[in-house]
Amino acid sequence: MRYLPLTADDRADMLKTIGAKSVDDFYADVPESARLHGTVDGLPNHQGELAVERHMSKLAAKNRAASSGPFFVGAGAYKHHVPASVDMIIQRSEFLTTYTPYQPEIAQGTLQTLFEFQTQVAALTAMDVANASMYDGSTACAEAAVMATRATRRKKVILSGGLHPHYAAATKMLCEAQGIEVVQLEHAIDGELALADAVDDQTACLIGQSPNTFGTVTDLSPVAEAAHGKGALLVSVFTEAVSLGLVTPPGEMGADIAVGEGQSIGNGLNFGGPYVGLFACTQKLVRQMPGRLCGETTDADGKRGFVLTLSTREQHIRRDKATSNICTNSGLCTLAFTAHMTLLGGKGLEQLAVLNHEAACDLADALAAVPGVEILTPRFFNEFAFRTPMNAEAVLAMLDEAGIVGGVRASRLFPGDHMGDVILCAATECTTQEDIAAYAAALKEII
Amino acid sequence: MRYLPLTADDRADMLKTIGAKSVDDFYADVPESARLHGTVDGLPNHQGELAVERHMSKLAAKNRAASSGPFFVGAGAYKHHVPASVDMIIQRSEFLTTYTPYQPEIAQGTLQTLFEFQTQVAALTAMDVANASMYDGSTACAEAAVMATRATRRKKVILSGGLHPHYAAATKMLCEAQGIEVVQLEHAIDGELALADAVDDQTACLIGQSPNTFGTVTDLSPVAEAAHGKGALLVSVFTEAVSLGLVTPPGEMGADIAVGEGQSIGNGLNFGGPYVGLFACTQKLVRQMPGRLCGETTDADGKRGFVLTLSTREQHIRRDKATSNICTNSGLCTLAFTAHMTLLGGKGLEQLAVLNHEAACDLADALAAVPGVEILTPRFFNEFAFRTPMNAEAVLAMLDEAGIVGGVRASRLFPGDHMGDVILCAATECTTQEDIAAYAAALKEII
Amino acid sequence: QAEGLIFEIGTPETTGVDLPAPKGTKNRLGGVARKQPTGLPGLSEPQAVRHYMRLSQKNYAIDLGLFPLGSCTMKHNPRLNEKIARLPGFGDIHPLQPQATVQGALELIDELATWLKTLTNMPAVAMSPKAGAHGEFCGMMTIRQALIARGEVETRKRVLVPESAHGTNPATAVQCGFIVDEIKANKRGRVDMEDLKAKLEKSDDIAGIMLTNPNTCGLFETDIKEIADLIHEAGGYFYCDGANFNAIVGRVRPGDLGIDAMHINLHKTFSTPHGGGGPGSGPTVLSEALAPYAPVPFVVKDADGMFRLVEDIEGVASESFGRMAAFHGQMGMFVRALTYILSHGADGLKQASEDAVLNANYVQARLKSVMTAPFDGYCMHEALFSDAFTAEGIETIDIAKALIDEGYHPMTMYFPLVVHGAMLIEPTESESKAELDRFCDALESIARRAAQGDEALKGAPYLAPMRRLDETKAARKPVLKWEEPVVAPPVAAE
Amino acid sequence: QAEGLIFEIGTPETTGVDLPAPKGTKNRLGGVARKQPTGLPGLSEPQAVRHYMRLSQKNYAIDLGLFPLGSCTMKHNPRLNEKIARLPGFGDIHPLQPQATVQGALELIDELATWLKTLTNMPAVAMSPKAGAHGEFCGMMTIRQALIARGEVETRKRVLVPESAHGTNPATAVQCGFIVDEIKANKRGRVDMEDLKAKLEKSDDIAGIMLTNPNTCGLFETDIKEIADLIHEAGGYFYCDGANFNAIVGRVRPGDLGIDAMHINLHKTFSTPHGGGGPGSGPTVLSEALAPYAPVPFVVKDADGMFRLVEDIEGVASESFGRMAAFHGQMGMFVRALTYILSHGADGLKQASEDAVLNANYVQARLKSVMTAPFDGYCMHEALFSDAFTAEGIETIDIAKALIDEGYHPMTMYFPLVVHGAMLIEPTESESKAELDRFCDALESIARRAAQGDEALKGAPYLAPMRRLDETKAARKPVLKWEEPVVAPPVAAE
Repeated sequence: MRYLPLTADDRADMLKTIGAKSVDDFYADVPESARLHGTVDGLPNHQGELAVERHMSKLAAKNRAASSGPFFVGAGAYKHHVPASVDMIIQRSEFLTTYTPYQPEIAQGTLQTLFEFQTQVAALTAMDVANASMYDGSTACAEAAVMATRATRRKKVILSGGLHPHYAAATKMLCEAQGIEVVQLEHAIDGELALADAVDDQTACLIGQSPNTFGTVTDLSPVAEAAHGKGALLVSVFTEAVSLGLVTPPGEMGADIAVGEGQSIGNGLNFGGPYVGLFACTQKLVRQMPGRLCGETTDADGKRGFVLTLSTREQHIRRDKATSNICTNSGLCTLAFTAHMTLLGGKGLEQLAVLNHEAACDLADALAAVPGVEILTPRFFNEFAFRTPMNAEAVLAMLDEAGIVGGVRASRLFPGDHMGDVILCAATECTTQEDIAAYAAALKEII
Repeated sequence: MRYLPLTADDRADMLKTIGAKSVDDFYADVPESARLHGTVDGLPNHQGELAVERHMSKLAAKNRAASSGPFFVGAGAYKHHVPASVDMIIQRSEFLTTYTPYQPEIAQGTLQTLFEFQTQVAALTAMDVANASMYDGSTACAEAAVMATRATRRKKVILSGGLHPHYAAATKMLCEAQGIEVVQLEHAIDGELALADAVDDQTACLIGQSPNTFGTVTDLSPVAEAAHGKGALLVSVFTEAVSLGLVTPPGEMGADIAVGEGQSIGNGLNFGGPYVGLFACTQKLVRQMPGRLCGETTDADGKRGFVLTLSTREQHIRRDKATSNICTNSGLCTLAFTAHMTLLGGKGLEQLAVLNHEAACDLADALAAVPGVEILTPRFFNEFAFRTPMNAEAVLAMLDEAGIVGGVRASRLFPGDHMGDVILCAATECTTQEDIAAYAAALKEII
Repeated sequence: QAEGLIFEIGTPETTGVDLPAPKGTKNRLGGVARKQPTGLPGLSEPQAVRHYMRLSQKNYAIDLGLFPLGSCTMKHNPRLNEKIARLPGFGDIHPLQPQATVQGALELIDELATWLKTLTNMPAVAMSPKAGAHGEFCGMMTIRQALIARGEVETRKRVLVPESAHGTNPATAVQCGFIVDEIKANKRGRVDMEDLKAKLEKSDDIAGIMLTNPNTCGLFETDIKEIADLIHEAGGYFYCDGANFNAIVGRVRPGDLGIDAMHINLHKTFSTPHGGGGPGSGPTVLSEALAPYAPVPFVVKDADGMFRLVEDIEGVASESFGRMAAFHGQMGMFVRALTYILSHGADGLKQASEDAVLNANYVQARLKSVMTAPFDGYCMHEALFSDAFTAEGIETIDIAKALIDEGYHPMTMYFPLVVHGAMLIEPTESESKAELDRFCDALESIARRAAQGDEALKGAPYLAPMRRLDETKAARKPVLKWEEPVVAPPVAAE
Repeated sequence: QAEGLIFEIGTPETTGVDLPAPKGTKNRLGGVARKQPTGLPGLSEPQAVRHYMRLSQKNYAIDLGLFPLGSCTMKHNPRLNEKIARLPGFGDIHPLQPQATVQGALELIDELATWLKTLTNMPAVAMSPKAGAHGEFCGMMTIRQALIARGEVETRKRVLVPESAHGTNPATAVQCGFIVDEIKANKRGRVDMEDLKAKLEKSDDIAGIMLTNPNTCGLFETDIKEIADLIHEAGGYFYCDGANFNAIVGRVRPGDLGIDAMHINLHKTFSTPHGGGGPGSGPTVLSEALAPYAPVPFVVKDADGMFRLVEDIEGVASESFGRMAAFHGQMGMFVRALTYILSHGADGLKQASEDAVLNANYVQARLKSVMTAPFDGYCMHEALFSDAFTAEGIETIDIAKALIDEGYHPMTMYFPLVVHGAMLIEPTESESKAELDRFCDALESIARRAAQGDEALKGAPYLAPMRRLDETKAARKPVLKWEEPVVAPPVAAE
């Protein structure tokens, strides 16, 4: 067994030192009826790398990789190119196989990258401070809602009609468990500003998204104003972090809390996880924040160093009075994000965002030219919704046969919302002109 | 340009410090007629990772990977499974991006692994000492021939009929340039012992191979005896390092020099390179050895450490009196070899060798059962030659169409030797029973 | 050597990526465009690689040595798992691709679920929780949903939590709207059954219990079946914190102990890398009683052999408590965990548990004469010591920091809370006897110094990349991001 | 901390791989079976990973800092190149697969060959040499073969080699059966033309010249075209050592200088990783005069667009001097080098050369006031200093070892031989100005101490994983492998 260093001799020697007859002695406290004799049923015994790799490769081969052909799925996760050095950095033993930096003297590598990450996220979102990441965008959104109720001592949260439905569901679930009322506004392609009308003086926060699930970009400043007018907070959500290079960021719109998904920068698609939730807020709210925070300090010699800080908010100190039960961040995904962002730099991100936008514009033009297609999203960054004259699921299945992964049917995300003929699609820097032409041609063929 | 850290400002500042107007000043010594203005023709300007990766991936996709189906090619390079941790170890920055350990105080990592490698190679070959590797097996063979002429002060080298023809060619080329006579015995599947008859008192060395190119394993002890009887040396060659776990090693046959290809342990196929030449000899010959040697010593504090040693044999000291002009070893491939060998251990290698042998026995049985097939190799480890009733090239092409890479036609390696109907094929631990069945079935279909 | 921050090294003009030039298309943002550039610096690739490599050298890691953090299960991370997770068929697929194009991914989730159910002897598992605490949350939400179904969610609010529990347990209970009622530990480090029974005298407000087993003292709860019976009799549910599952995999199946829900930390027991603080993954196994309330999504296999995601609260999922997060769980961790499980197999998983427990008992045996073992008898996979043996003025933290100078990561400090100055050592099965002996020798020598009151311990570490850091200063006026230093204006000439 | 040898850590029973059990087939070795087991130890995977990780920490590397080894071109190794080389279509193909199944590999070799020819303006390139010295060998063998074709191989034996040449040059010449005749350097660090002309007075025995350009003093040979003309007039060939090609790529094409053969170190100029001493790759470009004698194999493109390997000395290869090694060259390095070339492009390669030269001149400018620059004027991509500035008793090696304590790899020491106590510094284009400034500050301070005769320098390094190692001891009675320590027999009781 290649992963177990003890030899039979070692085991015998150690039992002798301990004074036990066999390892069975250590399990004496287990009720007799619960002792498993032999090994568990069904699971085969240990196998070598070659056998395991064959099995797993067969499973992998049954999936169509995004890079293997024209690919246009977005809606909360995006196919971007990640530089090879990022993967090399996150595979570095000292980053990959270490723990939460609770012993800062031997964890400055992790801590300094977290401090750099926090600074980057704050700058990208144009917010005062950011934490060291959450599980993903959706759980960050849910935590933001709860944080807003703590900060305002109010118990009502209002969700826009363009908020990603998975984010809305996660938020509802967390809130309702805690007795927080959640109001979901009607799903709408261009309805973020409706939040402004919905706010009342019971409202803890309004949660709007830009670009939203339909790709629509919206200046949420009027929503922020309306919220602040009623003593409520604005939570501004994004699922496409690359958009921050080009689109008005939360901080410029007056958001109090900005949350979003960081997958697009540094992280692969991974079928939905692990991803990395970005969480930022105004200075005033910092002590209400959930999640880990890394702060600057000095060591006994006066040298600059970094530590996890404000942990009195956290559950290992506060237990039932913690701001959240979360005790991991998305460490390695955070490192991937910050490493990729460091390679990009501000200028690089801006250029990347422009390339994404241009690809989406080209895609929209090409699809709009297909008779019967109607582009529904009025203002977009790198994704948009369009209507087809046929059932979207059927269209996607036929595109699939043509080797094209054409997007997500809106009815998968918004079942029962009469969006059976709507497709959400995205383009990125990975989208080529050939991909776009192939999509348009296939669509023309189909409808 | 992502690989160049200097900014435009830096460049201007630095020119100022230097006192130069532009970089053109530095090239003032270049004859005017040889100065290139603009950039070279034809080569496009710099491209991002995504574009380069696309281009290279297209080229890669035009090749059939050995893992993608039944695969039976051997004849000097072998498809084995390499543990994932080996590739992780050789990608470690401190191993991958360092230089020859000329500064031992900051290169003990490389040096200690070389010392461990040398010990492993000596044990595997059952020889007294081994060097820190050569380019590959064929160049090791050529260097061994020349070394034998130095040691014996004789000028004639005799090659067996089973020696890999590329090894023979490389040896001939190096020897002839130095005025050393090379005698090539007739190609023969089971003719290694003919070396014993060929030796005379002008002979510097006999070069035999086991397993040889046709897969035949031979106890070369009689050849060693005959050589020593005439004052000549035996150079014992292998191309399949895994065989050393099961087959009589050079040292047990009385070889004076053992050389071989180490690719099979730790290294991928890589279309023929980089590989790693193994080179070992008796204690008596150590100062005649080419290539780098790592030796044990102590530092100023008396601690055990390692250094490159006996460098007075080498060209950077000896210049035109060096034992060889070689000044690199195959460092990273050496590390891959030693890491894989460390994971295997002696027992693991032995078991791996048995699995290889059993796979080859199964393959031989399955092919022998195909009417018209004649197995030609009398004693083998993991590869053998067989005769088909048809032209081998045609058979391989038809197998290829059936998705099977069936081996190497002997006529590719021995053109003009009337082996048009002979195929050399190999099986390893990667060969499954299904692969073997598919091969036999397809062959039955074809012939 | 100090490594500067990227903001000090890089410039906003620099980039380490090369992108094609934009075409200059007129934008369709409708004016919703960023006004202020981010101002973030970039680094060229050589600079970036060096920055991260240098920073990495300031970290300790399992790959470098023993990492005996109790309750964290810092075991070896096989590299095969990393390789497999990077196959394009796993790493490069989108969670919302048509399901026909990701059948292998769905099959993988189903296969991993099968083995988790097999190893725990539980009938159901929720795969989507993103970490241990998220798994706890999942478990407690299913209990809440079951109480809703029973019409008792407003009355059954009380959740019993032993004082030795992980801090996340009470936090989770509160997050689910429950009230926490602490129960005491007895002198053997287990649940005090008298206290438990007293707490259950009034039983109509009992929602359940959250118990860690093996518990945070590294001990198996001897009375666990009786506890399960008592809770069930009281009308409550039994949540088991599975953080310490590594001690018993293949030897004990939690389903045989009467539990209703238990999360499994894939990043502990099944060795997905901790990555400096995540990502984790916390699938939660459920009993028949709780299975109907599991969160969406989950994978089902249809009659035609196709795998399908149930994503909405309808049909088979109509009793589900909802959705915990976007998409379908930590696929990257699933791939690694399944690779780990298949590599170890039934025999290997059992052997790993036994070796983990053997290693912990060996450490306990080697050190109990110089340190204070608060409870008698064998431990499970972690050895607990208190600071009773230290001289006045020497604390647990001093021993921990002194270990750094010996080349080791410290053990878990001051947890569990039931023991004064706790030191919780979990060596895991990944350590050889030689490695353990070196560690014990080092800790033994530190313990002797601690007993003698060696003041030098208070200054440790001396040999680490940094000396002790001032955490109070960090918290007093938090500096949470880099800011451009304010350059003092030049003093005007008089 | 010392890391034990695997022979001290492992046991022969341990293995870090799991293999299926053999079936027990009767062997067909015909008795040719190993008698003595190897006795080699194995390590479990966790032990092995830790062993190599710990050892790695004793190495310095480019990824950690400046590596200014003159003539070695230790530049950044892009990670994209590593990724591409591991694509199964490159890493997992066999050299003897049917050529129809490796068309992409052959096309890649052809494409790389095209760009090497383009960058050098040479009509042919031999791709198979496995390293720089192998490339030299290739070049000199083509010259030998050309002389054979001219019937002059027995008479033209003399090869001129400047005293500043790399040691491999004379070694190579001798290995090809030539006799070495050394030519001097002039006061400007270039070939002494008077000496050259004198050596060419008798010209009928001249086979050629081996010249490095830019030369090993880091200088461009001003008279290179005249040298080429003189050699050609004498009936010889011009071999150029291309080790320093990095200074001029994209600015000067060696083919425009009159050379006949030049090897290119892919591991220097085109950044395939040095890997602690290889593998390298040394494709050798050839002039029209030498092209027919190139070694087999080589790739040709047939009329139908298929790529084909010419593997034997026949047909188009009938004048070839033969085969240098098994198979077709260092494919793994070809993949990386082509990726590098395409990533940089025409503009990037030129900029890289210019930055490399700029960086070297900056180092020269910053340090020439405290160290001795033996030659006037600008340098190419490496800055050369002599030890003239040091106080009595302080040697080049002391300065080099002191650099280690400052966190840097030393420069090349005592080479080239034309300068006393040479220090050859090649920063490459991969360094930022800030990094260079730090390096120059450190070296400046050491230089001042050396000038003042600071004896402490002789003990350096103090802060490295080891102190100075005793190389004499190592060579005197070489210990080249680990041997089981002899245990002293117990002393018999009296």
